[in-house]
Amino acid sequence: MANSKVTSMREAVGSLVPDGSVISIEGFTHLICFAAGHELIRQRKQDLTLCRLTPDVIADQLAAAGVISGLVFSWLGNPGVGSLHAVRRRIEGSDPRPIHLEEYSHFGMVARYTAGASGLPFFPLRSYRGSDLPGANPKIVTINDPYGGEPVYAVPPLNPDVSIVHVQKASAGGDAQVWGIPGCQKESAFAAGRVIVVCEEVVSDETIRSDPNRTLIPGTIVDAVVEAPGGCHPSYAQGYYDRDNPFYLEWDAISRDPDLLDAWLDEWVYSLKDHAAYREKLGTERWSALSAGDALSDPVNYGDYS
Amino acid sequence: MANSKVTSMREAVGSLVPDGSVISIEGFTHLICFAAGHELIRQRKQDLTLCRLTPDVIADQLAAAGVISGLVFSWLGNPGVGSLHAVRRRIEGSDPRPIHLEEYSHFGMVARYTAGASGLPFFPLRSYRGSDLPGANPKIVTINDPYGGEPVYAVPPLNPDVSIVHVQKASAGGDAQVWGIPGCQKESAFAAGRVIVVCEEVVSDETIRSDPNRTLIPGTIVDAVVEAPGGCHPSYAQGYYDRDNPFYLEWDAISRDPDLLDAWLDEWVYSLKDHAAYREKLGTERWSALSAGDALSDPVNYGDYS
Amino acid sequence: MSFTATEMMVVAAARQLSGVRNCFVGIGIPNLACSLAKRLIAPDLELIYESGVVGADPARLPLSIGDPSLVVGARSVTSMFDLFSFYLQRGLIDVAFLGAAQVDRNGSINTTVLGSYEKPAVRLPGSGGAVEIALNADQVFIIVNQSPRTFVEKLDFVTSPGHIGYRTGRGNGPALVVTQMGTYRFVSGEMTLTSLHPGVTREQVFEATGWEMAVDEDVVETDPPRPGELDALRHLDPDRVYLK
Amino acid sequence: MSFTATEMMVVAAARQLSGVRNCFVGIGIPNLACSLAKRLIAPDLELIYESGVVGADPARLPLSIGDPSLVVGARSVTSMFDLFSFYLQRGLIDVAFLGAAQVDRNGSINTTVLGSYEKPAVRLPGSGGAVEIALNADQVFIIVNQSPRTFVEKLDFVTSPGHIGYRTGRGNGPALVVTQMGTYRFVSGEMTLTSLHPGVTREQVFEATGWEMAVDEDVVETDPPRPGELDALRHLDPDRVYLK
Repeated sequence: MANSKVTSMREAVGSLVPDGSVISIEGFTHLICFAAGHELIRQRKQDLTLCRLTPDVIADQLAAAGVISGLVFSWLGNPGVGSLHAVRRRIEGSDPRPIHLEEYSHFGMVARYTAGASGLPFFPLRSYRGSDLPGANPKIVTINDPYGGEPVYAVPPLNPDVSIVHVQKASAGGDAQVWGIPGCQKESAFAAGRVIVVCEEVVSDETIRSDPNRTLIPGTIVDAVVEAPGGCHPSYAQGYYDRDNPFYLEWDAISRDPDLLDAWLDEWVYSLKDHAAYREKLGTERWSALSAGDALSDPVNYGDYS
Repeated sequence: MANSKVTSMREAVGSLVPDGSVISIEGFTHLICFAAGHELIRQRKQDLTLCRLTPDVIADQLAAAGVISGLVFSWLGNPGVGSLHAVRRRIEGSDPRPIHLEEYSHFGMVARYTAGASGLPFFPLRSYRGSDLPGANPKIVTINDPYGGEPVYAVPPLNPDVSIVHVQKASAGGDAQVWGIPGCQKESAFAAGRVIVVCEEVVSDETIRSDPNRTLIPGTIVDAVVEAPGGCHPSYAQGYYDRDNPFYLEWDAISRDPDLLDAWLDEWVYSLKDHAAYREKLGTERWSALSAGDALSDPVNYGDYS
Repeated sequence: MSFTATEMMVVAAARQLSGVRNCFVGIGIPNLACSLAKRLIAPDLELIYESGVVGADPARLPLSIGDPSLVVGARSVTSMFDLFSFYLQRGLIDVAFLGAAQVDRNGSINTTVLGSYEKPAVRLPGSGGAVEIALNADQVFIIVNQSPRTFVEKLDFVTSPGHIGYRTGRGNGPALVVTQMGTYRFVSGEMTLTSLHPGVTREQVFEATGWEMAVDEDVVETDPPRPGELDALRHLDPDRVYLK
Repeated sequence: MSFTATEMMVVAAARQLSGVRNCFVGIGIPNLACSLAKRLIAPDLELIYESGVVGADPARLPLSIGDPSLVVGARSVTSMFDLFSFYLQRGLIDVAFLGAAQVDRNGSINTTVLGSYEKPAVRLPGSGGAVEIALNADQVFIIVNQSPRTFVEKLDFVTSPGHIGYRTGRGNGPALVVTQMGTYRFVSGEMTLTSLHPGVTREQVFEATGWEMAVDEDVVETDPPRPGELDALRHLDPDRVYLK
């Protein structure tokens, strides 16, 4: 079928994410591609703008490592725990240097990706009226209802240079299937100029094509496929492993102390050659504590119409 | 789980579709609910407006039976065959009476449902510039880009009183799963004031909940569930039966002659008490010619996180 | 049977969900309140999460709004575009829970910054979905710990508007506030004390409020949690993750 | 090896797909042309249907754009919203095929009515997706049977605009017209004869055109279908459903 796009994370990130790029790494609590985030740090990328609804621990790590100089976002924190201390140091104290913020709401961000993915110059939404957000971000504007109703708000398209999307299964050609929480992985991929698909496992075309409705992103728009099992840790991949909630708690203490954070980056990113080494370093005990049991979907019949 | 909404087609159509209603029966070549169309005819409904991207044989039957007085549509014909002669007689000759047309393009119709399903006062699209369609339909308007780009077009929300949606599997509570071509079944359902789900088979909550990403329409918005196996004939249900292409060819001759058409309605609709009788009358030979073989989707693992 | 202030908050919130169908749930106390109500008084309550999960039936206490246990056995799991478009903007959400770092007398909420936006003393998480929830859910329930720092005369930043008149959304705005001290409703747009939790005095409420709190003439004492409520609640959070 | 005018049309269209990636396919002749090209000269050609099927690989001749055989084994099957938004409007479609009841010298197309819109002599199907396809696909290939009734000086109704200047779409408009008589390209927006099928004369083309057809100075004779092309084509439509 399609020619293989399978490559290493080093090669994909190295060749497709030049310094200064605007990138999106989505995944709403689910399928957050830490493996790509760590490779961006390892390659000491500079001046990236990260588009992401929920910059969480991955953003704290990228901010601390000096990889990102800007955030386009709607919720900033360590979910269920508290703050991103490295990001807050940069915002509140320009420590070690400032970080540029472009702030929306969740639906504002989703609407921006959707406009970008749809070739639309704007996307309308029922939000923002009475909020101080439009005052803080002039890109959030009002738009008249051409049918004479009250005005609504609009946001502009968001078209990242590169979108890095973690999925459960992908073919060598880049057809990507996701189940569980899809977030806005699809919209961020179609909106992007280039797409890197990172998957838990590369599967055959036959597996993908046995259930074409499950394909969230077609290889048609994919530039590289990277197999990185466990690549979402400490977030999770539905059916593959659980969210490592203790890690999010541990991160709070690490992130509060710049020295601890630098030491963590040295131990867990810079000194490891790739994500396979990170996975191994985490150890079988931690992974078995995160293992997901089995709950298979009932198959459906597409029929044989040959 | 949810209380059962399962009822008969007679009851669902009788209680939820008063004369004068604006209804949608979608399904793009796939999952066209002829069973509901025939029940509307059998109950001699009056003055309905049918919203449907592709009014095809079902619209010809509803037009000939005098059930519909208007169409909101984007493509009007007998796919792969030619014309809808009963509809054309009403348009070209007001024979036996005129029919009101409100005409869009496919994406214009999809955008109307999407606006209606999203509580938006309009939906923007890149279409219509240079076409005579906006001149023929004043509801298609231009809208300025608030960011200063060139204007695009917009269409208003479409919110049918009732949407009748055929699906493959539904639970008694109305959770509906579809695979194969989804068309705009989801958008038309969320846009509607009331929703009738017609399914090939009622399945257990467990089957639905084993694959929640497959649920196209949640019982949350469903008013009635009708089990009508074979209810899409002569269109098809992916994995259940094939499209009856010979019927579409036969229909051309029937539809050209008002007397033949009336005789067909008598024989296949009025004189049958329900769709089960229609299914039986078609006969095992015809059904076996339409039988779909097996091609099962590979299951996916949602994991056990208890 | 003794109980904590947090347990009282959860129970007080849960009781307000009787008869509610579609509820937009947040993690923590709102999740506990909804789960408790579903078990005791609102079996048809539909738990909907901004992560895209509809009709969740979690087998364990979810620790995030995207917890994998919310997905398994759910009625439907959808994209965020569909959830915010077809559920929230469409007007399907009857009740939505919001938290707050600051809340004012009109139920407007700040979750963005303390201090100025450009140079904040404390950078808070921001809106998330809160602003569209506040404008589109039929009713908003606010769960917040009450103190002079949270109940303020003037917000540092209006993230999600309360009863400040005309809005593009289709919702009716804040309907209820539950704190560790009492419950409040809105009378012509102004937060009004309607019940005091056991052992709490009006004076304590006034001291914990940054403006002159209105008091309903029929203000009552909140019924303390009943044993059945406490048992069910503690069963939902056996490790007392949220029931601190 | 003898061949029909329809076979010549299909082969002439298929040859133009060399190097093309994403093709928006119609049923009938366009489907045959794309399937033929995929087998012979464009193995990476991606067949995309407005029904939402992406990367189809049908095991039989599809008789509708929603044929179930298009779905089985496809790369992706998606909603019409996603297809028109994320593929067509996004600008992913390299070539799209359109048919026509009437076409004019600029490649504008009428598929709506013959006669007036309000009181048509003949009501045609209408746009379907044609108007957005015409405006958003990078190139449009028009397949039509040529006669004075179809090649007209003035359309009764402009359903899908051709080269009439500025458009909201991102496409470049009609690039090619293939009829049973010849193939045409657009020179500064005007349809221009570039090749005559075997046995067809310029005079016959002029008689079959409702305006004064421009002729390319390098007009050639179309290469007749090669045996390999005809064998593959007839294998695709063994019952000659479309190869009448």
